[in-house]
Amino acid sequence: MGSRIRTDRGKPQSEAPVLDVRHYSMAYDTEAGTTTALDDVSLMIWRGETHALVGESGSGKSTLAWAITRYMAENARDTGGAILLSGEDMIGKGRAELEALRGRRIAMVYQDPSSSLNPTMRLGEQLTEVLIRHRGMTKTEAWVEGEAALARTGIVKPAEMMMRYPHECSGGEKQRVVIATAFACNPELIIFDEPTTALDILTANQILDLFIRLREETGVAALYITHDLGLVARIASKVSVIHKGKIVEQGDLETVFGAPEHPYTRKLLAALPRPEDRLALPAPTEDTPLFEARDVGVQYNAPGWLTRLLDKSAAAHWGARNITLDVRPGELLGIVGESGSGKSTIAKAATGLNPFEGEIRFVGRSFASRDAFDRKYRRDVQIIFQHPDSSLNPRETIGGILSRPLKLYKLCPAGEVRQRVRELLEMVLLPADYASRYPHQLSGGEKQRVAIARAFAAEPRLVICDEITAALDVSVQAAVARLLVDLQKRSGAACIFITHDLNLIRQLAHRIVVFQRGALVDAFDVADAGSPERHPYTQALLNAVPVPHRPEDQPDLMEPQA
Amino acid sequence: MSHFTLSRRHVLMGLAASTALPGMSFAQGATPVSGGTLKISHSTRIATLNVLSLSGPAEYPCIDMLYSGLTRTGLDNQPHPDLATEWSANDDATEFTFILREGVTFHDGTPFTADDVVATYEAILNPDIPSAARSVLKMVEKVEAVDDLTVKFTLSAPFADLPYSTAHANARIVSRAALDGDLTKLDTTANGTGPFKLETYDSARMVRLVKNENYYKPGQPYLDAVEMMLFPDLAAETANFLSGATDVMLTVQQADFQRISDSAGVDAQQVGSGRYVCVVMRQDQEPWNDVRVRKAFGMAVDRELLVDVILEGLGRPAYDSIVAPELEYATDKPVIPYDPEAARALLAEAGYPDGLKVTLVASDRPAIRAQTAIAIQQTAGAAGFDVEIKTMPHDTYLAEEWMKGDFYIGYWGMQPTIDATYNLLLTSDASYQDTEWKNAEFDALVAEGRSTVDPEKRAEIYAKAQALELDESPYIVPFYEDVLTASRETTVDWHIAPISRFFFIEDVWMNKA
Amino acid sequence: MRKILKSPTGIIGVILLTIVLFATVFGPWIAPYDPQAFDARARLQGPSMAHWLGTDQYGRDLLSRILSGAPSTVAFGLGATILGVGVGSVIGVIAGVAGGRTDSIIMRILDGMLAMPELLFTLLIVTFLGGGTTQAMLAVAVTFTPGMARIARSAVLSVRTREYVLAAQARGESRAWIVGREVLPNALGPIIVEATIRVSFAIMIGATLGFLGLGAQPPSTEWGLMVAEARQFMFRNPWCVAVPGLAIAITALGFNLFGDALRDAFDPKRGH
Amino acid sequence: MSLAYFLRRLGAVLAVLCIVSVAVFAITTILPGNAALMILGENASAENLAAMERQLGLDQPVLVQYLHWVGGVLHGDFGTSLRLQLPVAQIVGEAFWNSMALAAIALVGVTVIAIPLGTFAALKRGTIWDLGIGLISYVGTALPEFVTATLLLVFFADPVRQLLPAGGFVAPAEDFGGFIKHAILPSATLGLILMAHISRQVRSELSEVLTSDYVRAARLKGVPEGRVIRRHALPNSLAPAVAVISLDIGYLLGGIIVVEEIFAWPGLGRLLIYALQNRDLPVIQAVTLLLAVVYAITNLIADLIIAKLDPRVRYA
Repeated sequence: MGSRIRTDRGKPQSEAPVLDVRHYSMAYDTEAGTTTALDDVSLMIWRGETHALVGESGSGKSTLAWAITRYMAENARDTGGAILLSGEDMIGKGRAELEALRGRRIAMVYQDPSSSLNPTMRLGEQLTEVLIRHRGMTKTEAWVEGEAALARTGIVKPAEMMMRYPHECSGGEKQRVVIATAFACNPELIIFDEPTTALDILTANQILDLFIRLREETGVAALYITHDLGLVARIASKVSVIHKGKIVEQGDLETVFGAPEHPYTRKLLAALPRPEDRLALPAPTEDTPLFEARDVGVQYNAPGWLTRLLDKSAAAHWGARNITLDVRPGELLGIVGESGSGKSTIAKAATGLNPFEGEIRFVGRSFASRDAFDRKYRRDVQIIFQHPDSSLNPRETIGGILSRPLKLYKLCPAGEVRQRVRELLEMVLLPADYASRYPHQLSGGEKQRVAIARAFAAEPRLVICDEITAALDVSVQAAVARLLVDLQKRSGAACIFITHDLNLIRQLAHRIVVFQRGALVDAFDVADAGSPERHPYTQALLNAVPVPHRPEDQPDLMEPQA
Repeated sequence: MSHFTLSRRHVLMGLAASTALPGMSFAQGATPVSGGTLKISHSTRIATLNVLSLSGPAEYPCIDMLYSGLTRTGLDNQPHPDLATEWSANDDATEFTFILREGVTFHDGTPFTADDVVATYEAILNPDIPSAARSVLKMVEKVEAVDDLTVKFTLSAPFADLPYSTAHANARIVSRAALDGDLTKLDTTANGTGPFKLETYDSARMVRLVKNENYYKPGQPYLDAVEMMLFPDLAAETANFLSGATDVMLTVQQADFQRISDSAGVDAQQVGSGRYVCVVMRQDQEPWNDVRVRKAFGMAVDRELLVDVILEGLGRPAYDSIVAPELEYATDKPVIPYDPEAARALLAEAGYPDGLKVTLVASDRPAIRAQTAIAIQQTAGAAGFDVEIKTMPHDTYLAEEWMKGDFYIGYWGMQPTIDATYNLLLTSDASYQDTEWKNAEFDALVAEGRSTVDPEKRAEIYAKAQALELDESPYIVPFYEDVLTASRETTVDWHIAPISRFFFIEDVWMNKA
Repeated sequence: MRKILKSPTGIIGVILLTIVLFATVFGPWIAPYDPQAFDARARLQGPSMAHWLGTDQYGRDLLSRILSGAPSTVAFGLGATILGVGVGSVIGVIAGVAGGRTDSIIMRILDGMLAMPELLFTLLIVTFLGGGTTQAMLAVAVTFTPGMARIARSAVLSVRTREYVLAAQARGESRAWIVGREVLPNALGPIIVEATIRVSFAIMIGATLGFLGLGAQPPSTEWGLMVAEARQFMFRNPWCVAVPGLAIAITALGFNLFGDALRDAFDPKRGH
Repeated sequence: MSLAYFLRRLGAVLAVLCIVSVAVFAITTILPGNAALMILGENASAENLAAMERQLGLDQPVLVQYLHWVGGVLHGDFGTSLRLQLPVAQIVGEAFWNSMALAAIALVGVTVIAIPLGTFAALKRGTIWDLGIGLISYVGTALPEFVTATLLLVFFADPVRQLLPAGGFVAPAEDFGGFIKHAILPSATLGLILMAHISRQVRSELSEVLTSDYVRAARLKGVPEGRVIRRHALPNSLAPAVAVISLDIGYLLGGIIVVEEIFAWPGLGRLLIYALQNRDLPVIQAVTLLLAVVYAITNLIADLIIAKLDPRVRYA
């Protein structure tokens, strides 16, 4: 199971904290008046310690990071308290002081290395910049030191990497450069703002390892911002849970996770997907497949004739190739894989959104191309997308959106459409009066429920869910997953659930298939996930994701596992 | 030699009598100084130097400098000796003999002889070669060189005004060599006998001419060079002139005349001319076939207002005759007052009691055409003429309206004689018969006038013809436009002939002292 | 609308447009004089009580001429834009929706048309059509077409990959329904914004054609033509060129500011 | 930039030129009137007209005229101007350099002023400075060239004050000072719209870049603000600005037509109007094609510059 490496526990706390946030409050001046963004936040981090700041989107966790670095919006206002960096108050420091301090004493690692690196500058220059600025090196010295710093982050050819532009590197490489830059001047404090969220599972895992190693080597104090509770257990010794600008719970990891006091913390913990909490319905008994893909392949970007003429190597790119899988009635098939592995491609092929080669069979009928999909097939196979914000037509009311499948497939008489829409809304636990609202008046989770309702309105036999929980907050994710299973139970529909969240899929699926670079590499029964016969890639994926433990498992949680 | 006495002896029998003509120096007593470059600004492109066919306002001064003709029209509007030192006609004016000037050479040094004259006139009369002067020389049957310095013209019909025709701006003498060669070379090169030689021809900016050291007038031209500078934008041209960047503004717009003449160091000239705008009415069509309608329209035009507003007072009202008062034998024309009531009454009498709705077409170039149309629309409204104006680009106008339309604005330059004027437009076989007004009596009168030598008889005949024109009102002619030009005071003896195609730049000198 | 009125530029735009549209609708009625009436005694005057904006070379009242020219000037801008935007959008939507070969053929042709500088293109067309207001309007519309088609196409393309459109496709909706109900309503925003800004271009190009003598013809009170006609007199009375010139500028500015504010309102990312 | 991309672009340009040339030829022959009529003007009697048409070759069938022209062009001979009777290459060549000089002065002047102005506005975003620069640039874009030109003339070329020449041209070889003096007003006219447009573009791009993650990251590295703007923000906002400038070349080439006409600048624009008025087909053809080629080439150059400025851009 997931590894947990928390080596920073038990440091002596005699010295002064590196970061000491005392009863800090901050507010934004808006036209509507003053809105409090941070309310009486206190937080201390000692040398060598990693303090996790956990919260959902909009909780104020990033705001706090900006406040510590004093990088604040023009309408932001300190309304009380102090922020001490090694005893020095950050509040009231002038621009020159801050410029001298940032990068040298406080450094930061960001969520998305693609956007935090300047696209038009060589990585070397971006890295050496801090060395020249803060350590007074010459350009040549800085370049040598820069290569060394990159080497320390595990980059194989640092000299070459220095000459590259960001777009010429992978996400993991970029994040290593950012980390090397952050560590370059041996700062007292580094703020990590969700540094692995934008990365693939395996890369994220490597970056975490790197973080832990560098922390050990340098003894830096770290504020680690994340929404991923599973991750926290792996790296931090102290946790602050932030909710609506307030720290609702703070303390040692063991205490907070083991015996959460605040209801919000409990809710967060409870929402964590744990493979052992099976949500899935009993596995179907029927063996005749409902849906079958036989050698299905999807091609992208066929090159033009001129390109082909000039560049013989130019060829189409396979989004997915030779995919064979099946789904039985009532079954939930999980598809996992990293981004670009072809899992969404196949979903789109199955719903006629991508042209495909090979054959798709559905209840005994065979389809050789997407043009063969008829209305019956399309009604029987429904798809739900990832982004709730874009999956509903913004210019249509919720009622209009939900009534569309009813009218299209003539599922109920015109006079009963409104009633049916109410039922659908109630089915996904939304108030019936939402029918007259527009999508932008709904929250993300609510929109996703509407999208689910729309899919089930067609009374389908197979629902394809393409990362439908990825864009949602943890607490909402769980609810949506439960709703899905509930609907599946009620309708008897089978389901293909595409996700990169291994813990979640292990809760939901009966069987799992693993995609890697456009190919299906592994398929197994969910119970066999831990089997040593699994494909190495599957094993790597499973190992990269720590399985969170429930609060009751205190003894287990206390024991570090190598 | 002539066998009869003539008061206008020098027309039929020209002599190189006065070298003072046409230069009537205003800088009395001052001795001309040689040297200097005269910069003349103009606003229309010098698109060609083809002396046979050109017609651009800025092209005329160029050929006037580059070429000489047999005769040349002076400021007095009479033909004067040029390459011909004297000429004479037979009794019935069907044969003319021109004695040529001795020792004249073309710019390239080749001598000028009678053969060049013959070649030139043959070219002018050749229907395969576009030439502007042909219309006034149609009666020439034969041109022959009697000897190297004598040329004889034989005419198919008597024509007393031949020396006027030989003075036509486009009837300049070109060397036989040039005419035998590639005619398109005439567009961009010039080998004339005029006071100046072509140095550079850049139609986009400047045409530069330099002194012809071998010009036949001794000591002339005074100027070392003349630069014809193009300023398509009038404001730019004016500003450059006023700032002293140019010495002469070839043409001054009415709008700027007052301001320019008020400026210090500037001499603005206003030369009364027979240039006019006219309203063309096709008389083979309703409603213009009714003379009452034409007359009514004449009364509906407020000529004083047009002169004031469009010409800024720089012109004279005209009363529906195309014969300018400057021309010999021109009669005084009765004033046609602006009388919308009378016009309305006449219109009613002609069968239009409720007025008349008409569409008046005007080309957009030059602006005076559309301006006249707009002003006429204003004044004619009160007389029951509901005039709608259709302004069109000049190219479209030339192709579709000119000589074809039934109601449009024409614009003509001054001709040297009544005969030329009438033969251009009004006789039945006129070159540009655009009204379809055909009157046998009028034709006969013009033909008679042309062959009559006795001036008194001619005056009588032409008076009758003009009376006929007035009776019938084939055109509405609201005004004559003055020729406007300006020079800096340091530029002495800058003149434009009323006909605005003759300039005598060889007389000009720079008083920069 | 409320969003537009939040930015200072938006407010100015709305104020200017209100003035211009007021003049367009009521101009001919509230003009104090006959815009064509000569007054030989009051030529080239500066502003006075009798003539608020002065008079031109024929003593015609400039205010009345500006007011009477407003409808044709604004109609020109709107007409050319609506025509160009309409045709362009249809082409763009067709290209965007059809995709594939149709799309690339259409786009190649449009690229070809766009390879000519705009005014040059307009000039050639208007010369071809023979000058005059209608011809100039058509020419501007034709000039606008390729650019608008591209904008419409890209708007359609950006909407076409939205998940709600994919959802409709997966559902098996007809193409017409998808285009009409899902794509168009959501692609309309950028098209409308662009159209608003283009009105000001159209007005400016129209005035320029009038100025060059290829658009409106005398005695029209089109503003560009007024500048051209009065240019001779600009040193004698600067008002007679400044007034129509500024009228063009104000109108163009109004549409421009309004269009930009509209864009900001449509696109929250660009908002201040 | 891949070869395929380059060839495709080149092919597109050639195709456009073909279409343009056929279109221009067709247009001009459909039009009423021809060069002969325009040359003769009031002397266009039927006889003269026929003679002139024969002389100019206009009596030939249109297709023959076109093929003749194309044949010439393929041999590098653009024919002879119908109106001016000079080789088209010569007329157009001179005009071309004059136009390019004007355009270059305008473009360089504009770039030098507009980019700092836009930068300044972006840095002072939301202040009165920003608003002021914004409004000025809005007004700039709302003034058609002929209005700007006329207003500039009224102010600077007033015959009383005469601060600057009201128009005309002095060859730089003859008098460079005079050349510049004459170029000031026309290039200022051309520049105003461009300046407004480019500074606005720089401002908006830069403001967007300034709120980007990597600028924030640079600031949080302690990079001094000056360097943040110079090294981090500006290069990233320049590529889009160059894209806009390259599109503005289109405006510039169009604007030249009007501005040259007003300021009597002997360039392509004036030549084109003159040729249009006179139905001088070979000249219309040559000028149109040349302007299209210039536009295409500048766009290509702009693409190259963008690719240079932004390493991410790889045209395929």
